[in-house]
Amino acid sequence: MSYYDTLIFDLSTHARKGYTLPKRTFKRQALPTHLLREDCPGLPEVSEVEVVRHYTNVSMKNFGIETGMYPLGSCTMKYNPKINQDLANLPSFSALHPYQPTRTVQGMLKLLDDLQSYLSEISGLARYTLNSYAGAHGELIGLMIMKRYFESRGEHHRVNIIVPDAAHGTNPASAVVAGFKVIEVPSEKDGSVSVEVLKGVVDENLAGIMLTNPNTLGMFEKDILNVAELIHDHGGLLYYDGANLNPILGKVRPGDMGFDIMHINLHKTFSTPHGGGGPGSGPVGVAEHLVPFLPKPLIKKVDNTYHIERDNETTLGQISHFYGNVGVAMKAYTYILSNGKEHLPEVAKFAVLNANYVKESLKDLFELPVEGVCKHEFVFNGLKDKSTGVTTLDVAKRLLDFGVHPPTIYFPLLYKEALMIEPVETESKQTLDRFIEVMRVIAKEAKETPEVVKGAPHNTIVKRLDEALAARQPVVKYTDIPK
Amino acid sequence: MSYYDTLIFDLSTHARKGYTLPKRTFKRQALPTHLLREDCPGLPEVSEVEVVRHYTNVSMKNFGIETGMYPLGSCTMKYNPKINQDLANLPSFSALHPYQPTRTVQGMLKLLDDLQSYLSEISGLARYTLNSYAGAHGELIGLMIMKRYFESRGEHHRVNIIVPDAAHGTNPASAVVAGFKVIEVPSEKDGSVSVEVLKGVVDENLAGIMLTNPNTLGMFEKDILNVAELIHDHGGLLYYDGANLNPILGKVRPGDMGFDIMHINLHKTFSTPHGGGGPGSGPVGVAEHLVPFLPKPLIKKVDNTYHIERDNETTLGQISHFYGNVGVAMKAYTYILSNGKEHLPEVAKFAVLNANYVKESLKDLFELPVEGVCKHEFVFNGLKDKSTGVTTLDVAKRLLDFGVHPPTIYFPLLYKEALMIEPVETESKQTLDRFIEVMRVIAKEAKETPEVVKGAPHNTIVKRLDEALAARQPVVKYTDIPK
Amino acid sequence: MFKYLPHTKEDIEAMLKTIGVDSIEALYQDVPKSLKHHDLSLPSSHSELELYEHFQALANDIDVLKPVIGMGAYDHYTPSIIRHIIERQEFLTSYTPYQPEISQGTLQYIFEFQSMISQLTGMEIANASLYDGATATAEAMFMICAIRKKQRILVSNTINPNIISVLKTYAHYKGITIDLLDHHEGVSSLEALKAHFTDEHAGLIVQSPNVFGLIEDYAGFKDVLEEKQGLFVINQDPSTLAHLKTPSAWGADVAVGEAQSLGLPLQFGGPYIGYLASKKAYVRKMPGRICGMTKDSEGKRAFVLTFQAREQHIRRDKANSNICSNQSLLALFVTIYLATMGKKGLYEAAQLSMDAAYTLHDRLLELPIFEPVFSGQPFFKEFTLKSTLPVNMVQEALEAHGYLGPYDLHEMGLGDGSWVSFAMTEKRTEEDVETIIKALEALV
Amino acid sequence: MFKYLPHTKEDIEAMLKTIGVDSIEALYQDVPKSLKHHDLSLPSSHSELELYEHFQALANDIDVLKPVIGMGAYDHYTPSIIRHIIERQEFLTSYTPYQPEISQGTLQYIFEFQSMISQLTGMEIANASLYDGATATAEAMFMICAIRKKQRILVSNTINPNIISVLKTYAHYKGITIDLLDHHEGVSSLEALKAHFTDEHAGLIVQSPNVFGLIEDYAGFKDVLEEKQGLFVINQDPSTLAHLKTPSAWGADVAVGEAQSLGLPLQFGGPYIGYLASKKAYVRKMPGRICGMTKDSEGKRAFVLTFQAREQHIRRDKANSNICSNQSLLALFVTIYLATMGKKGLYEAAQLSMDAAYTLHDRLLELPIFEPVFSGQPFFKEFTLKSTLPVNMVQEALEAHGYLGPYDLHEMGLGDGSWVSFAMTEKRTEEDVETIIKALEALV
Ligand SMILES: Cc1ncc(COP(=O)(O)O)c(C=O)c1O
Ligand SMILES: Cc1ncc(COP(=O)(O)O)c(C=O)c1O
Repeated sequence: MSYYDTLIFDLSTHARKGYTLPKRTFKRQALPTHLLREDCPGLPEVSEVEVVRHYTNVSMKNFGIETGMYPLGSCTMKYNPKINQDLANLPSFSALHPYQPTRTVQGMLKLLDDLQSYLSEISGLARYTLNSYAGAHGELIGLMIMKRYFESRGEHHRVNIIVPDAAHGTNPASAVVAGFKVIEVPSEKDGSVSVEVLKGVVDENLAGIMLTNPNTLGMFEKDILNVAELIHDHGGLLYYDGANLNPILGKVRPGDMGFDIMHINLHKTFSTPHGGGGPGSGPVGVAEHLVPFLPKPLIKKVDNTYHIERDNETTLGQISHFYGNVGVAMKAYTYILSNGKEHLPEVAKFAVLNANYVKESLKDLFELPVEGVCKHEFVFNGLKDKSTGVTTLDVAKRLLDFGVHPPTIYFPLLYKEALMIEPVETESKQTLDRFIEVMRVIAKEAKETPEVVKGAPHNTIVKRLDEALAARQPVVKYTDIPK
Repeated sequence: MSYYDTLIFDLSTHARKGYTLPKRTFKRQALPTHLLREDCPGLPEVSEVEVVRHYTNVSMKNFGIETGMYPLGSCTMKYNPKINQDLANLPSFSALHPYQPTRTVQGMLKLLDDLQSYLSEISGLARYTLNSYAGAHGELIGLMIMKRYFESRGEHHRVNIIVPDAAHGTNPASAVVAGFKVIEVPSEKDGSVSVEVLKGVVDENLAGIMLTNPNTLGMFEKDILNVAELIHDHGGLLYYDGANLNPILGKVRPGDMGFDIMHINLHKTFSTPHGGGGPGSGPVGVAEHLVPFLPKPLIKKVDNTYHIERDNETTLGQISHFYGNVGVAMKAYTYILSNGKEHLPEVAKFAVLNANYVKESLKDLFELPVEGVCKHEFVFNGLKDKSTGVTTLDVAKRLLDFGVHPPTIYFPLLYKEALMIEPVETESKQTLDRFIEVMRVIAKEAKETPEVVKGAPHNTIVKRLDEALAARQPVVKYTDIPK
Repeated sequence: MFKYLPHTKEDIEAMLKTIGVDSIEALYQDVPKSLKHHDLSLPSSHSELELYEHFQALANDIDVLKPVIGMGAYDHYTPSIIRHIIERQEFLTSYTPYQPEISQGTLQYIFEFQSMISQLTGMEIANASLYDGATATAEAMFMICAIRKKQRILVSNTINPNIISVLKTYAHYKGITIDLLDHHEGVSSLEALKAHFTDEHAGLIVQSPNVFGLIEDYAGFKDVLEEKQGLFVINQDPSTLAHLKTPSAWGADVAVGEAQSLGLPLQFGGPYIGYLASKKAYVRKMPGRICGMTKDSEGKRAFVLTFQAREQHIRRDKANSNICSNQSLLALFVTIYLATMGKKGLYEAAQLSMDAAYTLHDRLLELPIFEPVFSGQPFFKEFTLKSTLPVNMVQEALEAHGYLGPYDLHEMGLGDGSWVSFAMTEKRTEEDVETIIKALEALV
Repeated sequence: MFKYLPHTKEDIEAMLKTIGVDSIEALYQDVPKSLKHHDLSLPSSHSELELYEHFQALANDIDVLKPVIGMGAYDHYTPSIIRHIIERQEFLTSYTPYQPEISQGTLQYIFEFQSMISQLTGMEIANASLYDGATATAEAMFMICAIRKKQRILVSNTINPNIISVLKTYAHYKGITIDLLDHHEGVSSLEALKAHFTDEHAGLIVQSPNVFGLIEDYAGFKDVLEEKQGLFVINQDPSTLAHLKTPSAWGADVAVGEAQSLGLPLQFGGPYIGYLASKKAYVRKMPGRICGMTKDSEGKRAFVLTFQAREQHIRRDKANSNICSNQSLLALFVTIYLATMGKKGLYEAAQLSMDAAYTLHDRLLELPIFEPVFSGQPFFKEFTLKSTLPVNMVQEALEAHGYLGPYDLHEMGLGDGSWVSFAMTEKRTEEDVETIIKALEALV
């Protein structure tokens, strides 16, 4: 069918209406003219069917998890159960104003408090706040907690945060935004941090380290207990980036590994949808000694009643207007209850099984920099046969032609042709087998008809985009479009 | 992207599960084995994500009203408001068992009774039943009412139902199923019935006539009052097929035209969705003297309380297990309240405006058998230029390539190359202009590159189908598929 | 301007100009003046907010009760995913798949639906759905009468009286005569069949589980029927078909029924969905749509409506059925339900319903209020008892606790005024049973 | 077997064989034994039915009140179509548009969102959304500090204290100093600005309508700021922007705010959505994602994320913002809201809110309970009064009738304990006003 290339503004016609509002008999109020805008905002004027048809056609230009496999490394694109949505939409919860007296919202608070406890149990940390809106926000809050902690001890000189070079970009960015200095350390070939390297950078200015385990290459950091000891011995704290929590649910707990602070991406591990890039939710958990520094307001249970503590002496401060993305938290809560203690550990196991299966099935054709069992994801350094000139970008674009969402590419920065595959546990062997088959076909094409791969995608509604043009001649809104 | 050609059975894998059920402690009951099936039904075993992904991909092979224009003549494919759906899904209504005591469901009964009254007001008939499931079901019930009426008068000999040859196939079929004899009369060139022709077939055996007005060609039957007089003078009744009600809402009423019985297709005129071919709803309305014969059970208001009358002496009998498609009726009710008395007449006016606009914009290229203003739809007899060999089927298939749903084709049977266009009022002038443009392009192609049109569709996921093969080698279920 | 009507003043003017008239009114010039109607006496246009307020007001006059009855409408569990899928506009807003190239979605699920109904019933071919179980049974009656070219049938009086009532209506106008077959201890009786089935009958129609909830045993029925060339129609609740012997195994020629029990919301009685399946030999007498597999011009597998010129070209005055629109979206609903539940889930849900029903049954009989009615055949999820207290007293006791039940069978002309019917599903809990028993204990 | 986990025994065996290990446990061989955790102490797996029962139990402990307060969360009307569209899986389940060829849907709505926010604020460029209005304001603070390379800003104390609180937190850790600007009669004062804005300040942040609901007048502000090269940040409720002078018209360099008022459900405080728009000159200092138009290799128009290596390649330790996931689905929500309401509907909804608020305001002042707090600037849909009765008495009177309000401003440290805030929206009716007045009359 034909390519839908219409903007909502293109459909706008003077005086058309898409809404209805009640007729009220209130007296009409007029404001002083000097406070009023003189023009009219150029919003579209369209009928209801035009809005619906437009966004339906726009949606058809997107690929979702229910379209097909979505093995985007580091993003845990698992199936998002519909029941999560249905329960979060229940009017008893969705119609609540954040300032209802706590007396009238005990059921809501119980849910949130229980979720906090479940996250504690899962991660081995003492207490959680749900106020954080996403993973990166969680990192920021976690780092603020660190800072507040050192402030409380008068250790204002502790400003160094160690971040491995393989880490996600948000890690160093969060550290900077929290006012720390980033000490980047090189990762080992398997993405791990070496205790030896760390020894070289820990000093009296050490504030802490940001890690994820399994690490960015999907490998479990075997030395984690030694790392924790080293950092703690030097008075520092360990921050755990929870993006990789999925493969260790019910298997190992960051708290037990020695981490002091972590965030969890509810939109990843706990299946609340990603929504095209948000809303997420990034609850932050801390070990017992850091509980006093959690941000305000804080949901708390005292004597079987739930309260919202709006302030305290030691809190790091406020980092969100209300209590975070409550609607998202409800979905994660539903997911935890759906799986229960029986199936959450299976989530981890099957995520790991799937990743290792795909890795072993493709490593003859794709370059695997690190041998050995991985956890939920792994990284290829592009095609093994580099002679074809076919890059990771080409492979990714060619996957589009087969209806598969490409893995994450060119991350981590450790490998030039990084291709990061996270198959997730909700994919069946059959789906994995089809992915493997497609990858093998592409590897074969790279040898035999490289131009097919380099010219990909061929079957998508748009072909490769000129990204440079977008930055060179910025067109960022409708009225920027040259007529 | 690649063509999705998987059946749910293809995905089935032994022991996979897509459901959860509660654990209960009830004692497990065993039935005697001679009552039990020995095999296991071959239902698919799939995980939840497989079900969701499968049917999502299956849905993508369909064209809906929100995909694009859907000018399917006689079907009134107007926009289906979402609010209809939301209100019908409200648990207070959707969770009701049909045998709840009427005392506990006064709100539900009030809604249904009010809907019945609104339909009366709109159509000029005394009373409605909502028990009928669709248009054809309404026809059947309407004809049973006729028969019951004649029975009550001892006129058992009245078995003739006059049906114009232009009528929808369900009209004669319903008459036969209700035990009548069909007298088919030829239509005039403009689809109307001539009083002269009718005079030749009305005799003492006359039971009634089935008409629609505007007629199947979209033309208003100007002579309707004379027809009604003729039929009534001969002791017969007039049945109105409500499929064409949309263009006369608030303008003319079938009751005022002399019709005694009619059905309304709620799924057409009143915007409840068509659902891929149902559920519809075909409420039947009758003039005062036929009220006693309405089917049971009947919702009734007596002294401000709503009752369900489950039986009476004169009823034609029961024709549905409960009270019809209540969920569908709720959507029509919502639609009537949304439009209100202000906008319902506009619905008609704009439906007529749209049809005439498209007709006038295309009649230079397509053969218009009947000049003059039409109502909500009209029929072309294929392309004007018959020399190209391009048929109506070809035009329809070529429309698919442009992302437009084709009009109804080869109906009515009056014209060999019938192309029946009903643009509906929810389409904007812009959308109509695009349709007109596409139709003109196709007419041009028919002249210049007829093979392109004859070979259409070119851009659809499947091409023209071998319909004969399906009947010759019937494969009607999964296990019929040759391995 | 109204949100569903995109016509602006400028649009209207331009369109009228093209048409060559100067007002929309002129497009109604062919309507006799005397007929023109003015001013509908209807409510004013309601905004969405006002609609919500209005429905809230209606809802205030409704008490939703938890059903512990069935009588043709069962409160089964609906998997959450179904509503999300069937509300995709591609399914929800499309119509009958007249243009198969852009309707493969609808056609494919019809094919899957037919396949699943065939699996459940054991029959060779199923159609794309009918209005409800009662009208489906009437269609089956027409079908066997047409096949056998006879105008008389035998109908078991253990069938739900509403279905019999619909059968009678359809039969009456079509000139078919219905004879009723008496039951023995609540189930259709082979002896009675032998005694009453004649050459004049096109066939027999029965229901299992029947109106009393009892599972019928059709051993020997087929032999009796075959002797007189009678056709066998079994109406069966499909939710029982993971457990019970199939219509095909009992020798049915046509299997029909109401598929509401496959997770459809109660919705005050509709939309529900009738199914009909039969032997392939009878395909040309089958009512409704049938989807078949074929190939496109490039050899790809694809689906089409097949076998009959239905729809606008329906067999007109030679028709044996007039159905056009059916319950397609509900066929999709049922298809997704059966895919989600699978063979195991369907079995489990029915088992849980049965377990709950037997538990309630046994607990009720422990009370001095209830006595058994029939002895012999087991029931499935619905059962009939005799109440020694006035039925409305029992009903009111349960209603006070938010339950709907038991059903007074006398309202359908069954029994002596003391017969009541209960039904349970997998949605009813141990707690429900306890509450009900306690509520009733208070009566004694 | 569990419904979200498709692995069968056979699958697992085959996969383990390919991997070359003999148990899944072996895939955890690299995890130190001492770390392995056993048995999560969590609830058992809940079936969907049990989840519904559980949520029903929670809901029984909730009373939903009709808000007649705002304080950053407004009970506006949501057009019905929005939920249906945003729940299409193509939108709901996809992630950040890293692969633009199959993400044109997301990219296009971001482009439309940016365009609409630009139209509302009058600014040249808007981003793809931020977490909420408060953090967006903090991001704006970082932005102007980075542009001016200064570590001090002036913040009006008429801004909602929660936003100030968030600003303080962000500022503190980043080493930025915040000075507060005092108000005059409830609005930011030009005189005070003149007196307190110095060369050291990167800029000024204000809010309109402010915490008291008052519309601020920024005449002269820009001149004062420009003299000291101060940048001007205005936080404004976008639902007021069909009426009120735009941030751009007041001379803002950055416009930010919370867009929850554009129809988002209250949802106990989130998810909401922050917006941020600025002059094009500052684009490289803007936080968050920006979508731009470009062409594909065949010249077709298409959209991409542009301007910055964000995401995994985010500017790492040179970053001025760390945001990655934002509130994309809510940006879609707002885009559909604004498309549905259009310029006229947005105006009307705000006007109805304002009309209801002024009516309530005037009626309340007729009671002997309330007195005005400020004189001068008009309010929009939210207003502040002084209560002569204890605030909790007033609140309880309304709660008894199902209303939430008024808000006790003292809880945010504002006023002397007698200041209360009310807010109205187009959802509140004449009947609501009457009920509230009657409830309060009963107190006097
Ligand atoms: C390893 C890692 N850390 C942090 C983040 C940031 O999380 P969010 O996008 O929720 O802010 C991501 C998300 O992509 C990630 O993959
Ligand atoms: C003119 C006419 N009459 C009757 C019908 C039958 O209505 P239904 O499909 O609702 O049974 C139709 C539907 O296509 C129709 O167009």
